[in-house]
Amino acid sequence: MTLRDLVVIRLGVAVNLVIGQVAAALLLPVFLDTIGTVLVAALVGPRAAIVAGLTSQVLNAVLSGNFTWLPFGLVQIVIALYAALAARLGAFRRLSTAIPAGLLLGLVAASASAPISYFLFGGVTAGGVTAVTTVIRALGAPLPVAVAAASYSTDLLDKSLVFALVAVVLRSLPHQMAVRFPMLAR
Amino acid sequence: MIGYLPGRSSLHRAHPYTPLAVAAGLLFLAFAFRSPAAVWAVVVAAAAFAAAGGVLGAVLRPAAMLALPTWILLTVLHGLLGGPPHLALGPLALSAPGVERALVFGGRIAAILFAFLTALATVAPPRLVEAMTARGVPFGRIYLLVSTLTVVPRMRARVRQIIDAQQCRGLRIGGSPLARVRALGPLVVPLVLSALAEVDEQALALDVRGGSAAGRRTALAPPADHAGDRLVRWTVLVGVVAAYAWKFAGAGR
Amino acid sequence: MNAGPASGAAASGHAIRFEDARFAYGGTEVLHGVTLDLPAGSAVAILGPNGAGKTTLTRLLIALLRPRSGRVLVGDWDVATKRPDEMARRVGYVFQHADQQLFERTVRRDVAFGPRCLGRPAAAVERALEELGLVVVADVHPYDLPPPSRKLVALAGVLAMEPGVLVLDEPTAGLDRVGRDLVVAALRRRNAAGVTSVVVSHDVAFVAESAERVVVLREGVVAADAPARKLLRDAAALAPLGLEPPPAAALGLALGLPGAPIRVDECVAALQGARWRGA
Amino acid sequence: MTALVTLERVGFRYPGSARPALRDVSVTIDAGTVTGVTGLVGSGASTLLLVAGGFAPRLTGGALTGTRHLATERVGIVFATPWTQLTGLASTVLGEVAFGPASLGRPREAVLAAAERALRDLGVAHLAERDPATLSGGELQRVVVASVLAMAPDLLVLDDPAAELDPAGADGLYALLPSVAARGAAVLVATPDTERLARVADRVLALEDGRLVRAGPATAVLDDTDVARIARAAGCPAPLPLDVAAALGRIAR
Repeated sequence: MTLRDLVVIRLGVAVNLVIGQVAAALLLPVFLDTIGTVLVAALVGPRAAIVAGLTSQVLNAVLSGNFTWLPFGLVQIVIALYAALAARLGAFRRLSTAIPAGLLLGLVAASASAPISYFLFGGVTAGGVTAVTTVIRALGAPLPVAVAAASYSTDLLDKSLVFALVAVVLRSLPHQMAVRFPMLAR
Repeated sequence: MIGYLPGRSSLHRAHPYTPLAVAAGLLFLAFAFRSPAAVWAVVVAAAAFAAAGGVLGAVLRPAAMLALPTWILLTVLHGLLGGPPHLALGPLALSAPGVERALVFGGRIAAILFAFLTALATVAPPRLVEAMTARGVPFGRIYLLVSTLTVVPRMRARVRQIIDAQQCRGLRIGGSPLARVRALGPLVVPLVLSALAEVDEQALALDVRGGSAAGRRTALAPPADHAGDRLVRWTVLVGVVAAYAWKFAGAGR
Repeated sequence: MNAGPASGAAASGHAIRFEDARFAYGGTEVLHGVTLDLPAGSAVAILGPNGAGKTTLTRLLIALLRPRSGRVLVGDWDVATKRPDEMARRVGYVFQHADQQLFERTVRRDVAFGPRCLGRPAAAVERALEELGLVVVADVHPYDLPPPSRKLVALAGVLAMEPGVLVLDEPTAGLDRVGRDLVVAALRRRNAAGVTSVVVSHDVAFVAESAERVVVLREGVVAADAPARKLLRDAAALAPLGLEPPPAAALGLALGLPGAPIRVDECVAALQGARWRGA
Repeated sequence: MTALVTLERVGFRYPGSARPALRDVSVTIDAGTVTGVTGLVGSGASTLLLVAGGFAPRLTGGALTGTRHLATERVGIVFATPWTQLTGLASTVLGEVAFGPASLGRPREAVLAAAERALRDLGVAHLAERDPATLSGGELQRVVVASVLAMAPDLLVLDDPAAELDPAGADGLYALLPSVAARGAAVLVATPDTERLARVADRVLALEDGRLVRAGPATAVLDDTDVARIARAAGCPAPLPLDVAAALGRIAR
């Protein structure tokens, strides 16, 4: 891994850690906190994206104090690999492919996080998702179904927006910047 | 929420790896047990860990603030909405297995929070950097973990500045959901582009200061690693291995 | 996008009034009652050491901050009743690191972003590009330009909004002489059309070229408010700010040139008028 | 004097750019001198620094033509924005400055000695124990220069190093450059600030559209400071005076 890759990964992690501020300013009910990981996957590749995702998970815990999120690092690996594959297949070239790819990632990510949430924490994860879980459970759904449904509904919106935004960013890259990332040319 | 709190406790003076190892050990132990009593024994151990660092009081508040909402949700999710048999508690009927489950999951959360908040409060980041450098941890790993944290305040300031600047160009931060989603572009794209534009400068600045040097870096003030430190870390490792051996041998309950 | 009042529509400028304006970050008051009257069309520079409250003062003008007490008026608008995106109809604010706000794929599209948000005509975009010498790069990606040129793109984006008040924070940092001259010319042109300009800068030579009046802020109060021609020739007044008179003023003083010149072209005119000779 | 950098008919093109950023540049840079590089934005001054320092195309990509001979591998670089150049790993100024020598794996005492000497040379020894995050821009930029000098570079290149500083900070920074050269290093500094450049540069290179159009002492090359513009209008013949003191003897009634 070159120094430049390292600097790009740090940038991706930093974006993950601060992007919530934008969503909060706009009062949008999404995390967007994987956008840096997905960007690194598209610009540098899967290995760098995994490093970015895991680092983000650890630093998120350090910054928020909420270390119960640590086991969800596994989800970050899934996201990194999926995003790199999506980039390889050209999913970010158009919004019309990026958004469905993001929706699919939402399904994949939720499928990875719901079991962690269910088996390790009895259905409790990050604040908003748990509240949704409780509501669905109160409506009469069995607990595993409630956990899954809550994870899916939040992840679908979040990940499709993340993919759409990364597609917009990649399309907005100036030519001289873009040629510096060989991954993009593929 | 909480950061390093200077102090002179045994944890503050220990090799930085020791509190981290204890915290990690407590996390693994919390998941090793499935009975409320065992899990809460781990919570007590984690609280004792915090007390040993002299930060129990300081850690209690953030731990409670982080744990309480999830405890409440757990109580509702498992206690009120759980299956039979139910226990009557005044006007409420709580599910007995549900309460047990809530106690287990709630205990795990409490133990993890106590353990890691204590490590966070007692391990000084510069000492950790020195310890990792002395151990020959690759530069990239140290850089990503530590340097990223120092860059976050600047990135936050930049997000704020971009939001301000686009508002001053007439962008409305608010309005319909669709308008707010559309406002993401003018806010997110400049954040990423302006950061990417600095990548070469940052890589060059690291390069001229030996960032790509291959050999082992010099630690300027490597923290001492005493026999006691090593004993504690080995004990933690043995304890975790034993607990999981016991668990997978089918005695976890 | 924004259906605001039509009153702020282009061309003529707005007066600015600070009436005993105070501002505090949390418990610390950083502006202790500033009163200023800047008529429409004035060209004002704000000088002062770091931490004197210069940026706080200018941020009040576009409602990024609200005064804790007192009033700030832009024309007949009380900024306390407006959001920044509403103030943008009257006040064009160019941030110190304005290059960080660019995001469109061509210079022209980025310059057009502000006018598009405000629903203003696109003709101003071409005028702004021309004013700052950006026509040749109008179809280039802003990030394919060197950083100083990006600063000019950001400035053009604000000029294209045709605000009645222009606020510029350190607009010349990193610019070459050609860029500085373009900024000076654009400001003078706007002032002549009645636009009020407020410039925060450490660059005294640029201040001399672009301002008629200088307000000195120190520790949150107005320490001096004088014509630029007077203050910028006063080495003793500038020294505590870590500044010196600009070269043109210093040369004018040393040679005893008539008319108290502080600008390059004023010095040139004075030298030619009195038939000085260079050797 | 020994030539540290020799460029013969050098051209350079950035990746993805059709237009060369440098064309047919031949120049030598000597040890122990301050060389200024100036030109309008886009004239290639920054590129010349990267090429002369050996950073382009190694770290930037792109294509170099002609012959470049660089007599040293120890090259330092300083940019305008201090915050892109800090490692973000150190909690003290001393630690930040020591990062470079430490990454070479030199003994602890040698690392600290190099860092302390660099801090003293730049007059910022009193900041050694401060957290870099609490410094002003001017202080920070001096720390950046110290960090680079701690690596004992034979060639120091600076790209508009005072663009973000106030006048006092900028004067202070430029005043340091001759003392760096006096210790034997070659200093190469690019800036549009011809007034300050004229004060410190032994030699100035003027670029236009990627070509070297003039080279020589500041008074022979520069003609666009405010004072020079005024003197020209007064009919002064070349070489034009560049600052007020020089102009006084040259303009008379």
